[in-house]
Amino acid sequence: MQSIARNSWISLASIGTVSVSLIIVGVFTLVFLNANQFTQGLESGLEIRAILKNEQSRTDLNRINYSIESISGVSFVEFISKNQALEEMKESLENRKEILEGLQSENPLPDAFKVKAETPEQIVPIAKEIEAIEGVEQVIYGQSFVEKLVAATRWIRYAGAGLLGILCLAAVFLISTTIKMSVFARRKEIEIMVLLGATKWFVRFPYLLEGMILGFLGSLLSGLVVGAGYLSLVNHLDQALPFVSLITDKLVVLKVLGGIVGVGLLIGAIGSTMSIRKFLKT
Amino acid sequence: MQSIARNSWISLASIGTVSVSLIIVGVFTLVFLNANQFTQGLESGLEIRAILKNEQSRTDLNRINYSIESISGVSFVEFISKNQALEEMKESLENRKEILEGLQSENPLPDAFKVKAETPEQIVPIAKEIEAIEGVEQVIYGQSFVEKLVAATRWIRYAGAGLLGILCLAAVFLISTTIKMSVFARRKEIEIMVLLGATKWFVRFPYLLEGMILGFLGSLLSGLVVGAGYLSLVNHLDQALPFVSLITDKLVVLKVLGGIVGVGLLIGAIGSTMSIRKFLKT
Amino acid sequence: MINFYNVTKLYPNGVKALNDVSLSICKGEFVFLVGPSGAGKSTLIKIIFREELPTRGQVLFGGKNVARLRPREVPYLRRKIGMVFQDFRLLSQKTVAENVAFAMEVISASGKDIKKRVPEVLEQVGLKDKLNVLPKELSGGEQQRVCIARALVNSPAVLIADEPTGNLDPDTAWGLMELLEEINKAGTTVIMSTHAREIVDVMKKRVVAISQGKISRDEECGVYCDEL
Amino acid sequence: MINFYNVTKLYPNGVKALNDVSLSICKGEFVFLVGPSGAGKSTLIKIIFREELPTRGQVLFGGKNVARLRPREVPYLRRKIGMVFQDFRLLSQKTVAENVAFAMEVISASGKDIKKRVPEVLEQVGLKDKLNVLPKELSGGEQQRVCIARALVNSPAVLIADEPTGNLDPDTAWGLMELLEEINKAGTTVIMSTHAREIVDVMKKRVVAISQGKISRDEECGVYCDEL
Ligand SMILES: Nc1ncnc2c1ncn2[C@@H]1O[C@H](COP(=O)(O)OP(=O)(O)OP(=O)(O)O)[C@@H](O)[C@H]1O
Ligand SMILES: Nc1ncnc2c1ncn2[C@@H]1O[C@H](COP(=O)(O)OP(=O)(O)OP(=O)(O)O)[C@@H](O)[C@H]1O
Ligand SMILES: [Mg+2]
Ligand SMILES: [Mg+2]
Repeated sequence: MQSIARNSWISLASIGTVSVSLIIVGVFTLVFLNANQFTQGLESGLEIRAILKNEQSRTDLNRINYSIESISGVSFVEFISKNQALEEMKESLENRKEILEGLQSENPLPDAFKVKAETPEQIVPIAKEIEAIEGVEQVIYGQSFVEKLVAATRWIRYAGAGLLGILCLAAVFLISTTIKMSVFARRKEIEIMVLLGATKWFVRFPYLLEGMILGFLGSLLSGLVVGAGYLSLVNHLDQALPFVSLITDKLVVLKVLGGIVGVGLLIGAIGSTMSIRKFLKT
Repeated sequence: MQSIARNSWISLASIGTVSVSLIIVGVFTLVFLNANQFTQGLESGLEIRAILKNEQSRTDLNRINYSIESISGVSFVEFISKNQALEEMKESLENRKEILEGLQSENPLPDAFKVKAETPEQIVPIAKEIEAIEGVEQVIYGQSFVEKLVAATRWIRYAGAGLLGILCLAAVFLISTTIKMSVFARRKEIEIMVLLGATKWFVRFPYLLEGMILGFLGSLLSGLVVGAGYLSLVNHLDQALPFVSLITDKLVVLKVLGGIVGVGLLIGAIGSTMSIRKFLKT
Repeated sequence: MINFYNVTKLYPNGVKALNDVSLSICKGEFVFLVGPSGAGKSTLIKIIFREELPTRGQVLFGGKNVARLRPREVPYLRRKIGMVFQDFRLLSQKTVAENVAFAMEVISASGKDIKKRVPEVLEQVGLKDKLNVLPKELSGGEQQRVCIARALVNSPAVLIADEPTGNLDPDTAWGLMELLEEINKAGTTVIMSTHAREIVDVMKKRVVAISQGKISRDEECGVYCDEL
Repeated sequence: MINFYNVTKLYPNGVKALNDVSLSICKGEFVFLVGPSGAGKSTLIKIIFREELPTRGQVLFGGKNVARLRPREVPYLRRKIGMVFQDFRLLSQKTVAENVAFAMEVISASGKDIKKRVPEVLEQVGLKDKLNVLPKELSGGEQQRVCIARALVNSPAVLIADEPTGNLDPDTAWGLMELLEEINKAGTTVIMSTHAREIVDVMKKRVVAISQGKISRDEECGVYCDEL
């Protein structure tokens, strides 16, 4: 603690580096989690529509429903009658409803089942299986769109995770460099300790403690900045863009912040231990 | 140069910090530019549709066309006949074309003008003005969607620019801290120079040069990493997700890389000059 | 207690600082190490202290081969030796009292002992009013005396001083010599390298003269002398 | 050439290192500064060199008030003085030759002059075979001699040496004294603080004795003496 006070400039610089690096990591983690949630939201909206042959009996409908439900990977099945389908279409056309007015009396739309898959990757095989069921005329699932979306979200996730990994490495590098430099600036001190007969552990301990304290303070600072910033962002966005749903689960945010502090402590401890090592060789 | 070689460890650490920081900034700049291009793409797709009253004469159409064109902020006007409208609708309904088959003979769709605005913010006022033109029955522009999109893209842009600003500050902080530390580790050297009768400029010059060289090497490294990484990403994505259009304009990428190198040089020069100052006080 | 058998020290840059040196120092002896600048005095001292390793030959300290000590035994060797470094090696961030106390903390002395012993030993070297001052605020001679106090504070079995009077005026130097003689009488082995002809000549102790890495003279009750 | 008028130096921590000192040193003089450890010798020297500023009183160097120099004039004051620091202050990253050359580079000497002069002056202090060695690979006395060479290399108008023989054996020390006397004869003012009684007594030069921050004695052709 004394040494932190006496080397105040270096200590402040180390704390600053730790917090700046971890702020970057923290912000990006939250961006990444939100992007992930967003793409999941998109994906879970994907659905398969099994259009049925005209005029089926109740038993047939039940049989088809059961067949679909028993396909592995199917998470949701719902029957949509031709009337429901018309309503839905009206809604989706919104301002061009007038087109459909002529259809009111004689509904050309077929009955159908709405099916959802557990994961977007399963949509294509499920669609194939449904097509084979008797009584199903056609399966619609926006083939090209699903494929694009699945590919795109997978890319976003991989690229995001990759970027996050690189950022974490960068943070570790920056922090450990700073700690190394701060140890380097005091290499004389370490040499003298060793010459006075200090055991390695005795020399290492204060630096370890210092590294941990610096790491802790720096990561705490960054945790506070990221946490406060994110919560205020969530509030603002709630008013400005009520339809965008950010992750507001306090637990997730807390986990991220906790992770940041933990990482800070760990890097501080490991960084200082590693940096002293080379000055400890006798 | 000699001093860079002798202090190789510190110099490597400084170069590393410069490049890591600038890689983060560079990657994020490219992400931001792409997000920006993407939202612009979305926005430029926004259009207003002015639906006309039935059966208008050529002169009327010309008059309406002229009136719309003369509204300030309008960037594009196109006449869409009822037949074109039907074709368009068929395309957009894709898999549900059968619904429209009955309409072929007697097209219920009206004639319309497709109008685009220069900026998405102008859509609402333009729509109001078009509504007042004689012969226009209704103006459709997906009110709620436009508003949402405008708000969302504005947010993304502001948040992105803010984040980029913070990242740049962070990079400046990290780099200048590293340079400060590397100067600090050699404060004895500076003191001795001053005592030997070196002028301030004489003391400052090698550090300035060193700072610039370190900044240059570090930023060059980061420029190469970011540039190579981005180009390979563009290639991969071109194959994996041909429909996603990343910025591939070599000039833009080069500008970003040039900017990175420039920033590195500048921070290196300023950082080292500033750091020496306090050891130069006589 | 300390035995050199045919010790040669070759520094990595090719300088042969010690050349086939054999020497034996018994417990309780008082030995002056003399010789021209660059003769190898500090190198000999550094080898005892295991700051440098001998290139050839063996060095025994209390019967143990210094070069063969395991890394974790080294601190315990050093704790038996009080060392006055030629270049002081004070911790610039710690005050005088803290610098001296630090040598005691390192060997896990109790806080009470430290509080009592530190002012005591600083008074012995004449620095009782400089306890809370940083090394850079001291004169050269004062820094040297802090270094001496630090070497004495743990009452080591062997005291090795590398030119401890280089920055001291004759009065203070003689005061120090009295102190060392006292300590030596109490049983501590004292090894001191020096250029102070007057002191060596008056003290009448064993003198080991080194010249160009070789022992050129080893006399009980000797004098500094330069081919006189 | 150098004049002190009622100079008092109070360090920030309250130590009064110089107390109302008046002193005048003429061009071409050879002055020994003697006095016990902590008397204020180094402080006096640092004030001439403008490493420290006087708290009260005036210091003139060649007629100019040292304390009133503008920051950019300070380097030119220092270039007139060759300084041997008590704590050496060598650049640890540069070799011996580079350390000495550096003092010439600082005053923008030509590369040719540097190449010629550096080995010359290092030979004068007896280090001609240590040109390309780093300071930490030198013995204490060798480091001190590098520092002396660096002070001499620019043939300054004034040479100030703060205990330049502290780590030297008597032979080498006498060699250095001969060198200084030679330089002094050639017109250089020499100021040397020292504890070497023998040297002061034999050289028969002006002796300024300082004790507790005050000048206690100032004699032409004096001796070291301690209340003898
Ligand atoms: N770390 C080192 N690396 C290479 N050479 C060294 C090293 N330390 C000392 N030397 C060389 O070894 C020789 C003996 O040095 P040492 O320090 O033992 O001399 P010394 O007798 O203590 O001299 P002094 O009285 O000047 O202190 C010298 O020539 C010196 O240059
Ligand atoms: N930077 C400083 N801050 C505070 N006090 C100082 C500083 N430098 C020296 N002193 C004190 O001023 C007094 C005179 O110191 P100075 O270095 O001038 O002594 P000196 O005559 O050179 O002694 P020595 O022969 O031991 O080198 C001493 O008491 C010292 O503790
Ligand atoms: Mg030595
Ligand atoms: Mg002094």
